[in-house]
Amino acid sequence: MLLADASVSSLGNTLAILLGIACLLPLCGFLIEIFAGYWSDRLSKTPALMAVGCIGGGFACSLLALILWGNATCWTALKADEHGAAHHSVRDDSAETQLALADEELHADEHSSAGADDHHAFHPEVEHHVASEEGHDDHAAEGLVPAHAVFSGTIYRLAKFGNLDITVDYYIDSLTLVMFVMVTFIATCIHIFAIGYMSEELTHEYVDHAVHMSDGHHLHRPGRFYRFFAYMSLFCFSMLGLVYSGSIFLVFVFWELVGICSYLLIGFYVERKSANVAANKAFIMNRVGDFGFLIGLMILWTSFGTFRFAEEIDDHGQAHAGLFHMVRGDKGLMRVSSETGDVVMWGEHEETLLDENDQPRTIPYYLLVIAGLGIFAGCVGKSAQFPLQTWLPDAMEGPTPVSALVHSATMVAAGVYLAGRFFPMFTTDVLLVIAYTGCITLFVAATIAIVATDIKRVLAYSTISQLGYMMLAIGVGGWGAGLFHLITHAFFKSLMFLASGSVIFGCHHEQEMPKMGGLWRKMPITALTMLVGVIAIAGLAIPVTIMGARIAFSGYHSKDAIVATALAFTEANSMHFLLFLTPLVTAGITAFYMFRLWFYTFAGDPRDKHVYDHAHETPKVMTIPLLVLSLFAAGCAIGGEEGVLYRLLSNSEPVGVAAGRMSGAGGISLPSHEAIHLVHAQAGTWALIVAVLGAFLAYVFYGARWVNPTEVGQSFPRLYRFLVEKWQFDALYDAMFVRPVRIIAGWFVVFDRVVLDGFLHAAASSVVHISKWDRRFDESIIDGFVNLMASVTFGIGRSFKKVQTGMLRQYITFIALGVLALFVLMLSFFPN
Amino acid sequence: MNGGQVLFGIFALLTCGGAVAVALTQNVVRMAFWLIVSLGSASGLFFLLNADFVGATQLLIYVGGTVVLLIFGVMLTTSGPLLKIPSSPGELIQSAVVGVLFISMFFFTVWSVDWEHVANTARVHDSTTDTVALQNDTTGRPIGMAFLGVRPDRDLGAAEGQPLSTGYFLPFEIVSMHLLVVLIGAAYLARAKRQITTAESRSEVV
Amino acid sequence: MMTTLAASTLAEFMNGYVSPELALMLAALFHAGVLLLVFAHAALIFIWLERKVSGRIQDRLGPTRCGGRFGWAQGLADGIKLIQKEDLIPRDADAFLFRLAPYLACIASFGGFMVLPFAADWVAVNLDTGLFLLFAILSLEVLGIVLAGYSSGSKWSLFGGMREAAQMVSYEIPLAICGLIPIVAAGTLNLTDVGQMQVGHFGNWFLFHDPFTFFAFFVYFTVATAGCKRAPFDLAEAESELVGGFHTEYSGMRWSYFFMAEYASMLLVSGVATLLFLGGWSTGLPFIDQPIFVDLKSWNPGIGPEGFVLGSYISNLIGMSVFLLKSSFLVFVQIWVRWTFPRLRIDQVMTTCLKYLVPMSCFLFLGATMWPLLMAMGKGQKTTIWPQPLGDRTVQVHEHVLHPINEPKIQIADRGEQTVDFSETPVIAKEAILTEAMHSPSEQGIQP
Amino acid sequence: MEGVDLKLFLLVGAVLFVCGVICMTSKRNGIGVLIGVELVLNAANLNFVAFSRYTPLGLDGQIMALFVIVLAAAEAAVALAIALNFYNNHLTIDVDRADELRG
Repeated sequence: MLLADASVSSLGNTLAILLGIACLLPLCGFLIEIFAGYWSDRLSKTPALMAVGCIGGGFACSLLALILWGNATCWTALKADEHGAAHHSVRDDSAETQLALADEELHADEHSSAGADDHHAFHPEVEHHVASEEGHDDHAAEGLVPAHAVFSGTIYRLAKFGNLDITVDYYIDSLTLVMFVMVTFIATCIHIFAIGYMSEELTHEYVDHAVHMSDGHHLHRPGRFYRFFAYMSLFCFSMLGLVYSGSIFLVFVFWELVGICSYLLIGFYVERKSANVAANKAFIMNRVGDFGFLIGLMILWTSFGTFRFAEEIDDHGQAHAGLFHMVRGDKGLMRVSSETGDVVMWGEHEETLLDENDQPRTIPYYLLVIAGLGIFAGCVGKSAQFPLQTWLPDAMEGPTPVSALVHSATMVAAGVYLAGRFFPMFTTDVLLVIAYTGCITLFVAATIAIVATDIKRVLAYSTISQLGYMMLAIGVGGWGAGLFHLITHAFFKSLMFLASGSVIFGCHHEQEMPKMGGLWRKMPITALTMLVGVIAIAGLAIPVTIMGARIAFSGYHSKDAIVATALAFTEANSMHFLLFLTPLVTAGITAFYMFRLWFYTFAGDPRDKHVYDHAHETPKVMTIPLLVLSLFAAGCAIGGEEGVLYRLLSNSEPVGVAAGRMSGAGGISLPSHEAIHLVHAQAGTWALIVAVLGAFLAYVFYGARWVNPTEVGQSFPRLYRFLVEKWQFDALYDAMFVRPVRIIAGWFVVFDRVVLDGFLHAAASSVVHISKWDRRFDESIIDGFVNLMASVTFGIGRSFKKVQTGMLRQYITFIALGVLALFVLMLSFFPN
Repeated sequence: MNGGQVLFGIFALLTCGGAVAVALTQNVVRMAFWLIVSLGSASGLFFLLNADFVGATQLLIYVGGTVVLLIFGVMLTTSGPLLKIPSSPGELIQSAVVGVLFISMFFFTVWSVDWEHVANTARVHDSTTDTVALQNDTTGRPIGMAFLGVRPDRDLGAAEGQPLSTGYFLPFEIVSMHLLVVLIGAAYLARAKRQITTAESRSEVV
Repeated sequence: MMTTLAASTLAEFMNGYVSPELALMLAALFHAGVLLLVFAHAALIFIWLERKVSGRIQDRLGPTRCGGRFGWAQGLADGIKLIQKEDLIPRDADAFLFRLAPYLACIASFGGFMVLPFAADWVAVNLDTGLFLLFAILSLEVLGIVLAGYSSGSKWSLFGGMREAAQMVSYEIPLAICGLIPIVAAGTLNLTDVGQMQVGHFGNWFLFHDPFTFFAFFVYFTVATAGCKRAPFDLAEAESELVGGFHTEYSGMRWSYFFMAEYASMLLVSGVATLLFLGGWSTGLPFIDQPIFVDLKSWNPGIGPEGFVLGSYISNLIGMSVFLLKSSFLVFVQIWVRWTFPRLRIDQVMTTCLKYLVPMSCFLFLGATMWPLLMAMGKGQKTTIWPQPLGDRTVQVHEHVLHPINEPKIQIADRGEQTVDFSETPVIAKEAILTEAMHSPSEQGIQP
Repeated sequence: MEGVDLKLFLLVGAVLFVCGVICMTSKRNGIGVLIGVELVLNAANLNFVAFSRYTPLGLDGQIMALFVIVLAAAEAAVALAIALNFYNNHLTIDVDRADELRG
């Protein structure tokens, strides 16, 4: 909601400028790096430093924006109840965590009498929350900014064609701020890590061992250090712009920019065929999704006449409702006309929006469903959901920092982010589709990850699976849980990717896990940080509550929230019980394959002596980002749903989610926060048990090696093959799309050769025959005539050529005499 | 006999005399000198006609520019000092005949047309204030406006509902482009080149 | 043109005694005589000044004895000597042109004074195209030089003439462009108007109008120095290479004519610089300008013939002395420069002009034209189509150009935007706009 | 200007024109021919300006004269460049020598 209050608008302007700078800095970096880098020395590390500086500056700006926002709201966002003391002295993230801890302490003291399990004590807090919201309103009257305020506006109007208004808008709420801080922070870490990882490119002659030339040599090419960082900067710019933008059209623009950046970076080693193919695959798969996106855009434009999320104030000071408001109104309710079944749009002031004929403006329900599905199709492509998930594992062809960036903060996050941002526009039918899509994806990807041996591919499948979790959460109405998981996942997944990059770098580009083992002795920091990530993603926790919170890493909290939401959803809609069971089972699988990865890589005895002997710990420039990230992977979600992060996010939650009012047609009812909290402890316990089970199994198979996993695999050969073949998706797509096209193309070839070519040949030969006759006619009659004319003209010209004396002055005399003659003629014929 | 007539007499005499001297002189530099006299006096005539902008332009471009250019040309193309290329008497007589015929034609025309009638009947449009701007010596601003496409000299006193007159914006732009092209073209044509000896030029011609 | 001769007061004075035409003629002749005196005395005084200044710069005394103190009569003595000298004409010379060339050079630099106002009311011909005509006349000087060089029949002279022609033709371009820059700010070519605009506080001087005019003044002064073929640009008479350049073969009075022309045109270009940039006859101090140039004008004690206003006469006299003082200072700077800097080579002279001064002046001209736009944008006024989005522009073009009947709004952007609907109030609106466009700046008058 | 007739200006223009034509037809020097052209153009200018003063042609006559002056300057520049080339190729400026294309 855009408030006309002066302090709000000035804060909004400040935030818009700060975030705009954070967004544009990487673009400047990109421009300088790509143009200056080409001419400069290829041995210079300057591009990397510049890129780090740009994204670091972006991080500083984002952080400043967050702090300003917090100060303006008096950190009411973090205060769940009235006893939360106002902390104005927050300086940075770590201080924030401390603050959160302090909060937790107070909290625990307050409720220690309410029982050991904190979640039961949440009941009265809901009321507190409501009460404090009223208190917020009082604060707002005193000049404070409400924490749930949305700052939106227009920066520049690109074009206006009739009603079609193409503008550069921004839309800032706490989600935007958190995304900005998260993206810039992780990107900074990854950039720093990449300085070390990409240092091999700092050369005039890089030898690419993966490319074999026709003469048997490896490819030699100039290093492309600067280009890598330029692309990375562009990537960051695109992602930040996507988060920043306030209209679905602009989102689409940055959406495509993200796509092209991932294309460039996945295909960074252009000379490798596999990289080429992977880049193309990623790009084309995304286009499939974007097709749906475009359809959604068109429907939105024709039905709503605007692309903006938030209200727009036109030149006359008149406010026009944005997309979200039109569908949901102030209370988060979608009004469906009882007669026609159409959705009636809300106006700016809770009135019904009227069209030119003073009839209520409506959109048919099915169109809204199609629009939602279309937009979600875009998210499916970008976030690698079923059935477009196959590009993501192949994207491992890019350098590892790219994978880290793609998998945590930028590319795939964009899909989930958009699904979250666009949540108010989704009807329950669409949400159900989203939930099932996420459900299928998370299970499929997790099962494939069990048998994958490439260290990066395991991580890639785990990413797909976790994205499935997020989508599932959004689909079952757990808006906060899904985005919570998005943020925590970003931290631990970037950590794990960087750690795997460290392993790969340390093992001289060996990626196959069967050749590793026992590496913890060689690279302790990497092993340790990786373990942090593994525990975080597996969702392990100690089932004891200390000071009101479980001792657990970030993944536990977020996954817990998702499973709880799913459970609450299934309790309300019992026919969709799979939506709870699948994620629960998959939680175990996740723990299993992640620990499998760790044990395979770091524990036990080395399997390949050669690799082990040459392995070494990576330099500090790579390990320090690992350590920093591991801190955040462990602690960013501290406090769970009472913690800082979740509270920040929940301020952006669409109206009505908390009360479960999103229900619409279709008989699906979404759980309210209250309902979720009722089952929270139950779900958390289930998830923990399953995860511990998974981790223990992994120890049995790979840690202690009591059971030989290969034998297990051989005893189920068909299932094993099925999983190794990635559920045969590639084969399926081949059979479904590629082969039919080829067969049809073959028919067309035959048709071309026989019918079309035959006709053309016949036509050609007949033309040749006709033209032979024509030639004779031409040569005898037409040429004869022309030659005759020519010779006549030639003769005449020959006789007249003497007139051309070449004497300039004679010509002038002739002209003068000619004029005189004309004059005389005129006089004699027209005497008057 | 008033001041205007006296001045006209002086300027007209100088103009015609200069022109005749140009026609009669054989030395090119002297021809250029007489051309200066003639053109400069012509600009005096322009001033008499209240066309001060045209007169100044005439001085600046013709006398200050073109004639200097001509003298340059003379200096660059003279093979000896004070060179003369005399014409044959026959040619002189021939051109004299043409000249006499021409001037008789002009005299005939000028005398046979009723100019008062032309001035009164050939009005382009009904406007009594048409020449207001021309009579008080301020032609610079109206000419500038006309080049920009606005015609205060025509439209100020025009009747209501009459369409606005057109200016000369497009021709002005075209002429400026034309000048640029000429500048480049002339510089290209006149750039220093290898001098061809007489023998070479002969052989090339044949 | 007849009516604009500033001699009208004198002519009116004589009106009662002779016929009006004759009175006008006599007045014109009188004024021409006055100008001739200025012209001749400029040379006389500045030659003496040159000697003194060069002497002081070279740690000498310069002329000391002639005429008593400071050698003030040195120029006069020189003149007498030159008149006495024999008037030589070489055998190879083209005698006719040789004789005429010095007069041509003199006429050119003398003619420029015709439109140069010395004070608010003291100008021989008050033309609306004043500066334009001045530059036109100034460009004629080269003809005399070239003809002199050519007709002398000497290779030194010929080279001098050629160099002079090339140099002056080239330097005319930046000269004219730099002269146009304050004209862009002023909006009129009438030099009297330009001078009147700058009366008052010295912030009114066009030198301080905007950064571009400020730099344009220095470019103009450099170019003007070169245009007068003064050192360090005096290649036409470079005595170390060409003996005496175009005047090698001249002697006596004809020789001195060239010098009179040179010093007169120095005064002329300095006067133009004073008028265009340095505030003309204004002192730059409003508390002096206001009483002298505004209040005193209407003071009429009734002395002298009818129509003669004593206050106006005194005000103009003071104005003229201020003007001449400023111009003489610039001439002094030219002399100072001559005796300070070494002479350039001919290719350097041409390079300086064509490669540096022309682009610089073009840039300054461009900047001066853009300056009001920038100022307007700085003040937040709507100026151009720039901030409009693409679609709006398309729609506007569509509406205004393709279908002008629907919305007959025409914008004339001239000194502030005025949107006038021609269809509603055709005559009055058109009158207003066109009239304003016709006479905008010259009626601003004095703004102390 | 009272007392001077339009005819007189036209006659002066006629004299200029004829002198230009005579120049063009009689001078063997290429630059002489050019000078003749200038005279002819100037005669036209004089007529234009005279008409602009004495007839309702108004400013358009003066503007035409300006265009003529500008184009004449352009013409002179190009013609002189041609003359220089001619001189470079023939070592003379005599236009009668430029008869390579005679019939």
